Amino acid sequence: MSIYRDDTLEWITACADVLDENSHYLTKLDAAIGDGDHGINMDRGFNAVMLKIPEVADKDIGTIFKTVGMTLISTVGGAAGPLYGTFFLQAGMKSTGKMELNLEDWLLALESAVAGVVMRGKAELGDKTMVDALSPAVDSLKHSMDDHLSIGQAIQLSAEAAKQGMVDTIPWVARKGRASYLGERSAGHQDPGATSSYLILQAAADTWADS
Amino acid sequence: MSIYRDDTLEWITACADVLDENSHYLTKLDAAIGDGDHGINMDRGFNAVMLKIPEVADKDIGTIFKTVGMTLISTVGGAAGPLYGTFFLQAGMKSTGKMELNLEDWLLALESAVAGVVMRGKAELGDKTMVDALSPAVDSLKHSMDDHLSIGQAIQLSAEAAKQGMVDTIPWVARKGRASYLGERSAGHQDPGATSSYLILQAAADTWADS
Amino acid sequence: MKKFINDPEMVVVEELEGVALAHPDLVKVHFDPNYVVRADAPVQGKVGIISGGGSGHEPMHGGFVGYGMLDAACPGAVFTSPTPDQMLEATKAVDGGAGVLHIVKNYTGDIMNFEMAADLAKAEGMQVESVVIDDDVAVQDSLWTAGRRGVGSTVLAEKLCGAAAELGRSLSEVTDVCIKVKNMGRSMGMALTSCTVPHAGEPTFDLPEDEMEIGVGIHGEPGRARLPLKPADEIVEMLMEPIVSDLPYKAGDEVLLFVNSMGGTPLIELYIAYRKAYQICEQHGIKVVRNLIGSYITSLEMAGVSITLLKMDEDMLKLWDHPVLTPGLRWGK
Amino acid sequence: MKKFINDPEMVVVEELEGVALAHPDLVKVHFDPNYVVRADAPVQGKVGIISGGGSGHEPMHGGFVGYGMLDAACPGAVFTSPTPDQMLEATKAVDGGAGVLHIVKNYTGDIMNFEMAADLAKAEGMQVESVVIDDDVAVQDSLWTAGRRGVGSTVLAEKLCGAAAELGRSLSEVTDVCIKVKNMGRSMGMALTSCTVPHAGEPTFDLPEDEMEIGVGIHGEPGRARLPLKPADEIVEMLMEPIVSDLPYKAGDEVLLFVNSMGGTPLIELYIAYRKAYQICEQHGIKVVRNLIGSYITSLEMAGVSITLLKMDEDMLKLWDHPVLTPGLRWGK
Ligand SMILES: Nc1ncnc2c1ncn2[C@@H]1O[C@H](COP(=O)(O)OP(=O)(O)O)[C@@H](O)[C@H]1O
Ligand SMILES: Nc1ncnc2c1ncn2[C@@H]1O[C@H](COP(=O)(O)OP(=O)(O)O)[C@@H](O)[C@H]1O
Ligand SMILES: [Mg+2]
Ligand SMILES: [Mg+2]
Ligand SMILES: [Mg+2]
Ligand SMILES: [Mg+2]
Repeated sequence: MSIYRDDTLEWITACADVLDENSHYLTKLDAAIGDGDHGINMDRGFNAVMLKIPEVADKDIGTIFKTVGMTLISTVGGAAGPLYGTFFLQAGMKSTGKMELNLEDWLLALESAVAGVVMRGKAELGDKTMVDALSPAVDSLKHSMDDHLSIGQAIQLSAEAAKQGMVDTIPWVARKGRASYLGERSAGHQDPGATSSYLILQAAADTWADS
Repeated sequence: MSIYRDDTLEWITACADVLDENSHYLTKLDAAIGDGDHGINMDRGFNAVMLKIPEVADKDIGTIFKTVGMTLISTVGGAAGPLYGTFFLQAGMKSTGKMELNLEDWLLALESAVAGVVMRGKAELGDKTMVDALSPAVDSLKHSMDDHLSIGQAIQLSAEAAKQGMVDTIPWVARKGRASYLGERSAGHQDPGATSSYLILQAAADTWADS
Repeated sequence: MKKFINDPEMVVVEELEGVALAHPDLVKVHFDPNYVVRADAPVQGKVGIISGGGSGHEPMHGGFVGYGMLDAACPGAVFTSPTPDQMLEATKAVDGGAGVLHIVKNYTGDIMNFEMAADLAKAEGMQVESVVIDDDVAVQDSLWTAGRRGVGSTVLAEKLCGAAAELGRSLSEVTDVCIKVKNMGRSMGMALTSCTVPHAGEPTFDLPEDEMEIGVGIHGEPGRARLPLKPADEIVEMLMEPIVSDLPYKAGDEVLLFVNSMGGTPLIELYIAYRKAYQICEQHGIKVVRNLIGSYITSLEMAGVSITLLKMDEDMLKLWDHPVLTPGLRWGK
Repeated sequence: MKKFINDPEMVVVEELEGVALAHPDLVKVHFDPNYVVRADAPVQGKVGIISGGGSGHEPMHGGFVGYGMLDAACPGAVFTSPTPDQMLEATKAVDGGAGVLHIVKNYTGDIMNFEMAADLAKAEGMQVESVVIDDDVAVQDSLWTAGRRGVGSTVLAEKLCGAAAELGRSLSEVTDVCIKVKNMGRSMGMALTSCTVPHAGEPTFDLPEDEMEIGVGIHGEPGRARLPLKPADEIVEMLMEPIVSDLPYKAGDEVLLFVNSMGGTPLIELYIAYRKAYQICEQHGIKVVRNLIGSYITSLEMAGVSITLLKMDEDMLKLWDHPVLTPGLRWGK
């Protein structure tokens, strides 16, 4: 089973939808420990992506992901822009020329995407950032590979791992990003970036459930 | 029967008290159709007067009234400062050298005081200003003179006339002072200056009831 | 009431103390009676220019004392015109032998207090002229009322007259400049929120979340009408229409466009207002040749905007461009 | 939400349109990508200076573009750092052959976006230096966190670096000036009210009538502590103590004292704050040799105050006094 080019387009559309629906929620999370714009930022970025996507819809998956990345970089701004931009750029690099991805391809793409986020933002696990949702998702995928699960199952499990990672951020004290200015006062709040990361990975799981 | 020097000092003290008590009320009236400071202005002025009065407490009534007037002029500001300042200055002029006032003296003093206010502010009856309380008080005093009433009675009647004048201002459209900027919207509100004028004259009536 | 103050009673005095500490190179602050005066006053042979009014409109007037603008400013209590002794002392302090101009905003209190001061100064042998600024088109003008309020044009009058005096013009010439501003300037303002007089402790008026006050005064006086809150462009239209049609400003006129914050409205919103006001001028063929954008004549922390148009001629342009060096307005020096 | 705007989506673009209409003599505004650039850019042979950040802090940074300060400013969405393409295009537009300095405020987003832009510009053969300003003592500094926020010192760095560039100094010399400001400046702010991001439509935080937020960030980030509202003098003490003890500033030091409004706090209150801050400096034997008082780095309409101290040396004094001609800061020209 594979993720085909059109599946990735569907996923991007699902991301745009879910971020639009959750824009207010993400913004509220960000208002608590940041500056109250994360939902707005992601929504603006994925709106721009949706306008850009038709231009590359007939290209390979690498081009599609890279276009998403470039668009996010030039429209989101803030911390999330370079991070999610790098995420999709790196995923795109690993998918260059591909018209479909098997589970290993997707693992390599996601691994590279998350490594890009870590390189760009220098956050470690436990810093209360999107990395805390993204990293467990990669680990989960690796295990699923070892366990020979289907893509659909594997991606659902990786989304669940992201969700757990997101929830884990709640009690933590932030050490990166705007929330770190709060010190102890950041504890007790869920990280908005970890939340958007979970939403994006859950959108993949929902879209590719039958892959 | 006469108003003695100490009676005038008592009246000034009563004015200070009543304006202090009604400071908030006057300010609320002024907020509705002006700029919300009339009570504060009058209170500031009469506080200064109370500090100044001891210096002239052994002088004649003219000096006392003139000192009140000068103090109000240099501490009240706004519209009320020059107007009430002139009021007491003019009353003082007519009382120069006097240690007591009979009803005719008081009438002449008040008449001159109110004429001073009219000269300074150029308001006519019905313009919705302090003149609408002050003028009827003078007229009432004149009638009381003709009717040979006691000072106490006459002054009580003149305060009642002032009160009626004050109440009359409610439906009127202001044509002078800050309230005039409101045009039709000034109708339905009692004029703050007419109210302070009534309070001052009522303080005289209360203080001099037995004169 | 949420204010960055100590004691409401002390607001004006403490502010003046701050001004004195901040700008000793430009101004001296005299207490009791209170006035702010140029550090180098009196400037011999120069016409002295004085204004004053209630406090709460900062930087007007104290912030405009210095080279090329005011020689002295007399601050009253918050929103309360100052007393004649302040203007009298200030007049004496700036009289350099060429006479003194009083720039007065048209409020009954300001008029009467300045009038008394001018009478006293004249009695002491000084030459004093007074011009009353009454540019607020929100208020119906009539011989039978107190007339229009003085608002934004006052700032512009202070700048132009200050330059004229600096150029060595005579008292009557400087007075003529002031009269020209009085005649050629029109303003109107609006509020999104009320201000709170420190001493009063509560907002001067209540304005629901979805309403605005059009034609508000700089002391929070109610305006022409209370209306549902509108987008910025529509509000600017509501302010510009009465202004433009009043003088009226006509195609071919050259104007200074002054977009002012009432205190609580930030610069980002002022530029949105400026944009629309400029476009409306363009539609009328009115040419914006100079501008001023910022918090210059405020009403404490009130959120809102006022717009002033001043029709300019060549001399006024020259006076506007003349250097000015005050705490609140500064260029060329 | 009560704002003088049209569509929340259009706030930044319409503001920039207003800036373009208001100051064509000083700046050009480029749209898509958005940046404000000196009308005469690139100035050949001069180091170019660029800053940028989220909108909502006006006049910073767009208001500081012009002679003697910034060559270009990149405004992001409200409170959101701009994107690399803006900085890249602006860098190209101001590069006069002597290299370009990026003055970056220490926020993760600003850092990353500027970093990407600098990488791209260098890849295109341009010489780019970056200095990160992180002067907010409200935030605990540590290698393990994002570090301190960049606030008030940024304005001062832009002024001093702008003058240095104007004087013909090299990129490394101008960079050194910026590093000196970074090292010698400390700030802290507080809020009386929240701001409202136009797009969000509701206040970023709730602050009861009788409380204040000490150490608030310029994006309405919560601060060190939420405390009962205090008189101004006590608040100034709470801000000054961490500032003075951090560098620390010592007896005999000469400083620039910068008292800034967060947007909604009027000038009259700033002078009350200045007065107390000055007195505290005096108590410590610190000499205030220059000052800046006004709304220069704001948080939309937030009411509140921030204070910045910058230790000055002779060269910095000279650079501060150098003429500047921008929409937001102007003297000597
Ligand atoms: N250094 C970092 N590494 C990884 N993620 C980060 C880092 N800094 C911030 N983030 C993520 O970015 C999110 C905030 O994004 P957003 O609100 O859009 O940007 P900003 O903080 O600039 O307003 C945080 O919730 C966090 O998950
Ligand atoms: N021209 C005038 N003649 C007489 N009384 C006046 C005149 N103008 C204003 N007043 C009185 O002054 C009162 C307002 O006083 P106050 O609030 O102290 O001054 P201000 O209007 O300057 O704030 C009004 O209520 C009115 O009675
Ligand atoms: Mg954010
Ligand atoms: Mg009043
Ligand atoms: Mg008043
Ligand atoms: Mg942000």
